[in-house]
Amino acid sequence: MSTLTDNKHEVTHGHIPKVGTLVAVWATLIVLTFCTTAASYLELGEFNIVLAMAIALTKVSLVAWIFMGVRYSTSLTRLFCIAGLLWLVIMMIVTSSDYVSRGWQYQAQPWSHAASGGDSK
Amino acid sequence: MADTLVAPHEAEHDPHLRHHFANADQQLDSATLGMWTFLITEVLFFGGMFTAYVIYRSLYHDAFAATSMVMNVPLGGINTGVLICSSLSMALAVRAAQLGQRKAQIISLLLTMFFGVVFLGVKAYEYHEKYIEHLIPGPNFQFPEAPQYFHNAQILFFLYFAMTGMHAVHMIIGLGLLTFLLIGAYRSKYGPTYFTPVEMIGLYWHFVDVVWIFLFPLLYLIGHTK
Amino acid sequence: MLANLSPLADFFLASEIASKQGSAIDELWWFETAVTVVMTVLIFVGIAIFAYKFRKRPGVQATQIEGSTFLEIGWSIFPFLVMLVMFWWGADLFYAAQTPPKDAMEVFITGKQWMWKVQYPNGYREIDALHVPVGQPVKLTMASEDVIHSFSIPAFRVRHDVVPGTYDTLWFTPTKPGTYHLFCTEYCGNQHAHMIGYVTVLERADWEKWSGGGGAGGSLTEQGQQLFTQNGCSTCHLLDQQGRCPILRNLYNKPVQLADGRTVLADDAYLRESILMPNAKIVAGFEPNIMPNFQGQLSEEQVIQLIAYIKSLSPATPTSQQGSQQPPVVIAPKAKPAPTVKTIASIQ
Amino acid sequence: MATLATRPTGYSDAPSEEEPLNYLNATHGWKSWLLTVDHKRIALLYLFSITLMFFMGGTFAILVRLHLTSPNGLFSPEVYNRLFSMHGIVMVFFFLVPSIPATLGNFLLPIMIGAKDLAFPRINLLSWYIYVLGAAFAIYAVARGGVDTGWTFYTPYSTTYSNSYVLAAAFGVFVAGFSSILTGLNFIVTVHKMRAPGMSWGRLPLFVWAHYATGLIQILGTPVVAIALVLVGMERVMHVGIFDPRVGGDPILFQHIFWFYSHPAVYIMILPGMGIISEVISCFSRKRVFGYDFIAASSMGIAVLGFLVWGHHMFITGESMYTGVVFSFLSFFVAVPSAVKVFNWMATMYKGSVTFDSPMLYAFAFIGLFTIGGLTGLYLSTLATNVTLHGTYFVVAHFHFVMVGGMVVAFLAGLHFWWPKITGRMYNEPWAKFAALLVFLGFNLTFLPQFILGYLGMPRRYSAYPPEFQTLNVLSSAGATVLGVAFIIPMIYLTYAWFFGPKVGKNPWEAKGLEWEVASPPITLNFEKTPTVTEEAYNYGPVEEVIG
Repeated sequence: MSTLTDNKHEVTHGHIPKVGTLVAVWATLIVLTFCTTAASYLELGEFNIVLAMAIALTKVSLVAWIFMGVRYSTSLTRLFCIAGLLWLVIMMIVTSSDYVSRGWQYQAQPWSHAASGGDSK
Repeated sequence: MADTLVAPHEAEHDPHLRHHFANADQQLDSATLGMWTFLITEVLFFGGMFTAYVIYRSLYHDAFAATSMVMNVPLGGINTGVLICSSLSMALAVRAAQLGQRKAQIISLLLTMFFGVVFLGVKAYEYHEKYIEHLIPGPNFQFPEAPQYFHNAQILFFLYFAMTGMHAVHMIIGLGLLTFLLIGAYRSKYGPTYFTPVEMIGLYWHFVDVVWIFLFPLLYLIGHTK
Repeated sequence: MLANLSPLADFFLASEIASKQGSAIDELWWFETAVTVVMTVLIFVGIAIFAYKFRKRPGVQATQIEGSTFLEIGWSIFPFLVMLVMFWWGADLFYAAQTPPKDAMEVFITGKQWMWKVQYPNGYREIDALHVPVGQPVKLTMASEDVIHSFSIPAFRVRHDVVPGTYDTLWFTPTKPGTYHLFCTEYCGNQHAHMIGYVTVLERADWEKWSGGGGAGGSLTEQGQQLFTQNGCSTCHLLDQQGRCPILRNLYNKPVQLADGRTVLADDAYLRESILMPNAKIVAGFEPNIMPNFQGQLSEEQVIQLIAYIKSLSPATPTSQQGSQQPPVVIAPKAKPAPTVKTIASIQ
Repeated sequence: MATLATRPTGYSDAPSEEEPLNYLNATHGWKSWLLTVDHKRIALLYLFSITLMFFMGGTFAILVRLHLTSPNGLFSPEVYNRLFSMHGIVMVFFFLVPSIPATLGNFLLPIMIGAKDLAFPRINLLSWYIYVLGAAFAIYAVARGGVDTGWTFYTPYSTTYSNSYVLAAAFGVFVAGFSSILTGLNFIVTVHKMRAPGMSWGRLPLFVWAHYATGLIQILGTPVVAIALVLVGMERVMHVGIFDPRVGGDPILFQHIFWFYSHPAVYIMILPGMGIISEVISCFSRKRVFGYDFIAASSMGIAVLGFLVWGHHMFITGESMYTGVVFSFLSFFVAVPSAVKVFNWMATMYKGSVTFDSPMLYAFAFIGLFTIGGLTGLYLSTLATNVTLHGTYFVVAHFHFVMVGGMVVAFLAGLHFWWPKITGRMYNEPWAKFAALLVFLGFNLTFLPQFILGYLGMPRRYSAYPPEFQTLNVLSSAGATVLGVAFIIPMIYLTYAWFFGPKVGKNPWEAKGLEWEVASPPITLNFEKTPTVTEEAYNYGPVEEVIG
């Protein structure tokens, strides 16, 4: 792991993106916004949400990769970026697992206590 | 490691190097890591509301679709475009700071702030529209389009106002930070050796744009044609 | 009669167990207590020995030890195995506690800020008191009118929160006649500490005598039937042929196909939600926006009565009340002392 | 050693003899304190403010215990509900969460890794001001009549039915959360970017590992409780909200979002305490810590696994039983790292040369009481016994054993251990031993009876209780008064020692660690020359024996 970076006197730090790349990313984002708005008018049922989220994710990763400079930053910064999203996903999945499993009916397994009418052995 | 605390010649002519850092690189690295750590807290802050959104969308599927029909989709799309333009101008501002172009910094910062204000203006208009149509959850909430979802729709509108409201608050804070940057750029404080504040506020602004990129489809697009 | 015992006696009396589940859970409790006591003694004695044996003595240097992966793995795996025993045993008993047997007698409880309103299948009502026959599994279906309460009977080792907006169930099989504490164990406001009462377990004969009279307004099902007609439900929900609304006969505990493709079980919670907010789940093949929301117009007890009536329309399910199985017992309501709110508490 | 830069004695208020320059006498005046960016001074600002909040919370605790001496209590139920709620809020959010990281963590972490200061000194000061602002709101809420929702703010009571100052208290906690976030952020970046050369991750003191793990939890957890409280606040203002059952909202969703932070918060409270105990045990046994890697890994393990177990607070509140089983299993899984730590501390004492100074006495108390706290936690993570004990005094006793018996005792151990380093003066050892004993006795007398009350089924947060529980409650109240006195004694002799205690050198305990190689009290920039670390932590001697 990096201890103190040695004291190189290099003037600028990090990569300076070219204007061309920035404008290209901007254009893609605008196009993707049109796509997602247009796609929402299609009748795709459940797939609508999946498509909208897929487009949103591509837009977000584009913004993060170029605009926020994740592309040029250290692996530590990338780890922190992913850790934030991972914790959000943990919260969402575990919380919704409660709501999903509320409706399940329990069939008492033969070996279980419940099968024997719940009375003690 | 430099044997003395701070290389003497560097300390004098670099007023921005804070005393406890050994060199500019360490300062910028620390600032970037600090900003990303702060962005994690922002991800989880908005994450609480997104979790509530995911749960209630799955519980009250049709009620949420009915509320999307009330949303002004073209206006939302324009707003998304405005925010993406502000992200571009912010990235250009950071680039200009790295190259030390004072005029380019000022123009792009002004442009970013302009887009920000436009976004907030559109948002204010939408809120006013909802206020007139009595769509603010609470005692005088009316939902004539789909009276059967009168109860559950209030949850979505509450989430709508909570998420876009919190996002707007972050935009206002961002505009404040941009004015601070504008003053600094005007005084040509930022150059190739010192542009940390510009890059940090740029990260913050891009994050606010990222949140909106998720908010737009979730609140406006999904199910609005049914 | 509880209070006048000497403090020491009531110390043990209060910890008595009066339900089948209770004794099963208590076995697990004593296993966990044994593990705790053993580990605590081990650690305390260990500290004392190590502190004494390796205390600083002149001329004796501490020998530096690096550590040993073998020991580390050992004292990670072993405690985890003991914990797995606790986990499995606890989960098994918990599943049993969460699945009421089919032949349980159903009693409806409504929690309201700072009182428990109890409704029996034969229409009899009580406040802050519950009478159950010994040996008979009893299933409590509980609703709350305002905040989260928690229905808890320590002597039966049962407890479940009562969350507003849905039904929570709880069941037990009392084994020892007597009077036991009933507490609300989820903070619910000023009088949270006075939202208490007593559960009386009666011998089978005494219970028959006690509950024979039935409620003034007829059994729960009859009260539900009256509500069903008063509120105009019968105009759309025709019992025998296809009206504009789903048929309610033979509906209880059967899977229902919804308009958006999901299938749900028509249990108590589904019936309650469909009465109060009908458009949350639209049955396949039916139009939304026909049945008005009854949220706020019907009290929790009235919803319970309606659901009791709907359940009585599906006689196949055994959990319907005795009332509906035999023809309603029409006995002139004997003059019974009106159940004053805190009769028993006043003995204190 | 270069002669210390001494302050010219020309200053009028300079003490008579030549006093070496250190962070305390470097500058004077209240401005130098209120606008300082020195991590050591900010640590002292925090020490002062959290002690205030501790004694405020403690007064509520004493009043609660006085009330419970008789079945119908002294105060009205409304007053009792406000007392226990404010006791919970002030203690959890204004003492337990910030105390060790903000005081000892702030003071020692930069020195222990060989840095001149934290990564963001100004943000460090900002975090103190945010803490004070949050505390001001909480005190305003208390002054205006307090809040009666308990520290958990459960809906729909907190949003619809409570008519106390919920908004003021919730906003106070919301603001204090950001102070905790900024401290965590500072620690993470400092440990990553500011370590002295040679201070690799494997040589970090375990105190630093514990605070790094705590920083991770503060960053990943605190924003979630912030949004939960914002949603409760909005719901109170708009009279309807996403947790309101009348419009189809689910109160259990609030509990999910609240406990997603509030369980990891208990690890924010205990991990720094564990960091202190590792340092104290190693120093007073004159031995390397047994299984250094495993203790460091268990801190990180607790930080990560701590986020997966929050459902054990909701086994019987309507959570589905399948999720309950998953949470129950994971709750046992997170107990393993804590057990590993306790066994490693015991093993550290093996073949050591143990001395019985007061920090070590507190460390013994910590290991014993924390073990009982942890083991009683197993009752609550087992599904069936949770049904028996949820919402009773067993839970109250469990978390007080871990919070007071664990964290507060560890905080006292740390305060005593580093007091000479912070103030440059030694405290009175016999008084300290007496206070430690009194804390141990008072604590056990207060909370052991509550385990039995819990088994008997006495519900928590009850202003009145059935008369047969009175004997145990009176015992517990007696213990509370002893504990209250026992906490005041250290405050007295430590403050006395600050001004009049005998001066000490750099290393009064002959401990290992960078903080013992700087002057006590340290100079403003901690080190004249950034040190280069050549040996591992706790290098009390070459390794002679490796077991198995």
